[in-house]
Amino acid sequence: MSITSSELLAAVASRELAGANTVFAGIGLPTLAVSLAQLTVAPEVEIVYESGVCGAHPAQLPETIADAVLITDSEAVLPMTALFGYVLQGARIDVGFLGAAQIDRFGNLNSSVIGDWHAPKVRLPGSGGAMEVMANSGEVFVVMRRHDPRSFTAELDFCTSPGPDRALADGIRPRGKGVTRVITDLGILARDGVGEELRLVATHPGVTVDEVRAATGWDLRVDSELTEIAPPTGDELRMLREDVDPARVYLR
Amino acid sequence: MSITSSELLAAVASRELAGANTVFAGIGLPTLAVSLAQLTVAPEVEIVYESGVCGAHPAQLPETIADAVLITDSEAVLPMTALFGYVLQGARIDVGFLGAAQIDRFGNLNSSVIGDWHAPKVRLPGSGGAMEVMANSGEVFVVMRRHDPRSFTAELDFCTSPGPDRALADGIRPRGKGVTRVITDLGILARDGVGEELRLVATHPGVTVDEVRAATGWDLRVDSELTEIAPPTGDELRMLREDVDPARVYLR
Amino acid sequence: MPQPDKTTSMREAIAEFVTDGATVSLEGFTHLIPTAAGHEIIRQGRRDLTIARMTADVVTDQLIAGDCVSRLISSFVGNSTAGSLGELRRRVEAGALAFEEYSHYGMICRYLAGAQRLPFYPLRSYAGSDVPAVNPSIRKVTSPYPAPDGGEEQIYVVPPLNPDVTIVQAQRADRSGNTQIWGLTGIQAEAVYAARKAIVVVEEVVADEVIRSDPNRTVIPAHAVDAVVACPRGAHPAFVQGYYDRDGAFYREWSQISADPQRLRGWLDEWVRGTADHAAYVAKLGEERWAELAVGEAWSEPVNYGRRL
Amino acid sequence: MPQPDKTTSMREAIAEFVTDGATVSLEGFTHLIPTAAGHEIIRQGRRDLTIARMTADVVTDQLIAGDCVSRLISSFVGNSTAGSLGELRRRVEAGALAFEEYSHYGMICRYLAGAQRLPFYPLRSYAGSDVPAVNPSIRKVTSPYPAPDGGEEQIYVVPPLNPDVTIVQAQRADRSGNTQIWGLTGIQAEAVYAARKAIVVVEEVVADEVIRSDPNRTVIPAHAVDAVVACPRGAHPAFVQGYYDRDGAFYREWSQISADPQRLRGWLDEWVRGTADHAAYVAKLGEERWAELAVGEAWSEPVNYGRRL
Repeated sequence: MSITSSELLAAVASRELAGANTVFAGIGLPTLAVSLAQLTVAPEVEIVYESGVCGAHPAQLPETIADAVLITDSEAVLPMTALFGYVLQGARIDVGFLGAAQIDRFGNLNSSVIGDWHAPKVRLPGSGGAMEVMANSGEVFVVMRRHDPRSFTAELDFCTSPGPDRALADGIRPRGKGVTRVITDLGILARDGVGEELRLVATHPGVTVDEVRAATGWDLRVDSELTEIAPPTGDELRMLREDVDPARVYLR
Repeated sequence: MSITSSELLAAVASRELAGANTVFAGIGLPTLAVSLAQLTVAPEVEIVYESGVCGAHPAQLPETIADAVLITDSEAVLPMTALFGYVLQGARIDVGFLGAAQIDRFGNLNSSVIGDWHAPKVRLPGSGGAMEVMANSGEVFVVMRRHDPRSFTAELDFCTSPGPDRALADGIRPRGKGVTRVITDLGILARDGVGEELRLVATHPGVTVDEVRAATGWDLRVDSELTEIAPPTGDELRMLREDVDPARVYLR
Repeated sequence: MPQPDKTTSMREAIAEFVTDGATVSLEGFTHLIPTAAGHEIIRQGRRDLTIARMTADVVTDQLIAGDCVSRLISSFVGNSTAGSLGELRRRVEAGALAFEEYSHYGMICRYLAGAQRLPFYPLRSYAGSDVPAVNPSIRKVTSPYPAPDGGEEQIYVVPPLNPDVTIVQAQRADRSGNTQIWGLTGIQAEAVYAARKAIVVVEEVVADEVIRSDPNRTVIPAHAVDAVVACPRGAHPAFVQGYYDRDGAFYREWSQISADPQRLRGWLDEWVRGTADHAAYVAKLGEERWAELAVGEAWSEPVNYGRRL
Repeated sequence: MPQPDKTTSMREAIAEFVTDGATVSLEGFTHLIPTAAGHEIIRQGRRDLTIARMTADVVTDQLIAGDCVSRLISSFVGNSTAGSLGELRRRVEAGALAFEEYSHYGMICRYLAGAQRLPFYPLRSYAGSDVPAVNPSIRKVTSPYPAPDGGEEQIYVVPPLNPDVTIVQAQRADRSGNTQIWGLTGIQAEAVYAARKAIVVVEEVVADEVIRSDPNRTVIPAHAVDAVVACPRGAHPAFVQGYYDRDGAFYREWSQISADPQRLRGWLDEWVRGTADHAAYVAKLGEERWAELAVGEAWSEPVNYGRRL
């Protein structure tokens, strides 16, 4: 079986979770990555879901972050005030996973509108808890299936979820580093924290730097120690396919 | 059997509860009064306890506001954040019952210290939730067994739980009327709200106005329509003795 | 202490408590969405409502398409993971629906401020976001305490949200409104306490003894509830933990239905305006569909509350 | 996903997490008071602690008499309804114990701010009270929204409380710290989340399946807990819902014991320093006394969490 894009992204993302204790993740690629990390680099890492579920032991693969199968047999279901107030804002999350319609060079995210907010070309869902995940996690990983200049943009149409640089410019000291990893079908962009731009630090085998730069809407910097991403190992693939998502709900 | 002071005070206090829906009450005289009111003037009145218990159906008479018998068979046990935040501060309480070591002419209360706070002659328990009951109830009833000038004082040694007049002087708009009834072994003092002093509105049979004024540490005003309090009726006594507190735990 | 009986029909509850122009909070996070109540609002033709709902999803789209809504207060406007809300998007993109945008915690804090009668509630969101620029209700306060670095600290705040009426769905309640929820409890208690009036829609009205056997399970106490409506399967297509599962197919279908204004209107005419009440809607879905949504058993271990001997 | 095993002995938990000079929160409102943990702190001779406790009662008096405490943060300093705390009163009246006075909701809001990492928490208490004059931590903020009358609105705020360690008592937990409480749940969850470290002392460590059969009962999740200590009857003289009743006689006796400094010292030497651990204290109380505190049964009705078929 050839390696799917989901398998690739999940395997690569999972390796970045070494050392994390608590991860805030949505359903899909992020949960695949965390589940694989639990079997490999981070055996004790715990997923906390936006619905308030902690320590889920689902009998079936969940379809949403609030799926009934996540609740039954879980260790705790927190009230929403506790989840957002004590867990997220209380700085209990090491790594948050987010997606977005647009990302800029500092890892600021837009999930609200394409076009002008007051007369949008496309009205998107908005923040949900994304703003809180960005403001309160130790760091944020972004997984973007499609790496193109419309999504990786020099200027966001609207900033829904700001990273720490924008927070500081607004006079408020942020907790975390903001986006530190962006994992795409072309490679990995990274930054270490406040004041830094995203740099290309790794590419998938066969992807050139020029391809990534052409797919990025700003003048993308390239790390001096650019590496090639090791493709998913046999073990990683086996665990993803046999243990994590045997029904291939998200590995499609 | 002669009428005890507790029976007298409970019966008198119960009559004042006509029209109330939710009462915040401690164990002892206040609960006796509310229980009697449920049998007489306010059949649907509900007691909310500081412990968060709502709709208690205790199999035995409780000894504290947090007694295990209040919890078993109750309708709801609220988290403390909900009890103080949503119920009390949320203005869901019509009548709160409070006691105090000292009360002044505007119904401000001291339950913190006798003497100077920094080097107290007597350190008392402090506010507990009294400050919140005062600030957030529609009105407050105070039941004081002993009516004497040390407790009914022209100047509090310390104001723990301020009424609305002091709140306004502090630049903050109060919710409720503060203390509207003070029920003692001599009679009833009353005020209707902001800006008013407590007036003597009723005396127990055989008690003179001069006796009450002598027992009060300030120049007590007397209402123009001073009445005599009707002693507990036979029905009230029977219900108190047979239904509310048959073991005479609090009617002693 | 006779408990007041607050049970009533959905029709009467909506007629009494949801008036034209009212601010109506409908909460329930994926779980326990008060769909049946939303449908009854459409049937009764309410107009000019302000709807407050963290996750504005299918029922919100239906209320908007039913011409009930002039203003929306929300933190997520999407059809769960299944696609888009056609009518909501069309109207917002056309400037035909006023939209107050928040983040989830912003909404939660508005309910917290509302329930606690606070003038504002502080939160560590919005710093550097464009949302405050399009939502002037989101403001800043300077802390009266020094920041960790000794300097001045600022924080964003949101104002209280005090709906005219909050409607929530729950598993069960007694006749006086003591309401028990398990699984995701969401923001329902806060939304109820923040409101002037509250309607609780339940799968079952149960005997007092059931509620009183487990008072910690009561998320909303009777004193905060004005009407109790028994409405089995009232959350469809959302799920009710232990009662029925989420109708994923419906959510996916909704992206298609709502994409086409005419098809959407037809759907409302057939399924909402064309059904007399929620029982008729449930029957119209058919037992086969309900059988697919049936769930098995996973019972909680009882706990001992104890009794004085 | 192997769950980390955090079970340890009381001795080790106190030795590791309660250090001289630390700020220690001990919460539990009448119910579930962490008495056994307090006794172990006395046994280990900790000094210069700041104790945070809403209702500073018998265990606080004992800690003060044990010379463990230099500062107290509290909203009620009294022996429940049974009288006075002799040592606490003596020291406060002599100026020998620093005391930060709050109201109950002031304490709750300090924990709420601490748990939520907020610079302050607003509340509608303290207006016109003398407490802010003796507690400069209680300050005012001006709301950025107009008051109902259109004018400016001010409100008091309290600062966050972030204990170095919070210790709470509970009915049961699994080995990784998922902690279930029923009956009065108090402010325990907030006090734990506000703290840098948390010790949970439980009547029973139970199998994972027990906890997972009822996840809504988990008041404190494992990720917030650093140590789990099994310590049956650890709340005496307080009660544990469903396990044992309040020892009212002990509370009444305490007013006598603590009134006399010498008698109090003798009590500590005999009952705390003279017992090796809480099991010895429990044994010393004797089975007759425990039989008086035994409770009967009142089981909750189970609820169905459901299972996908």
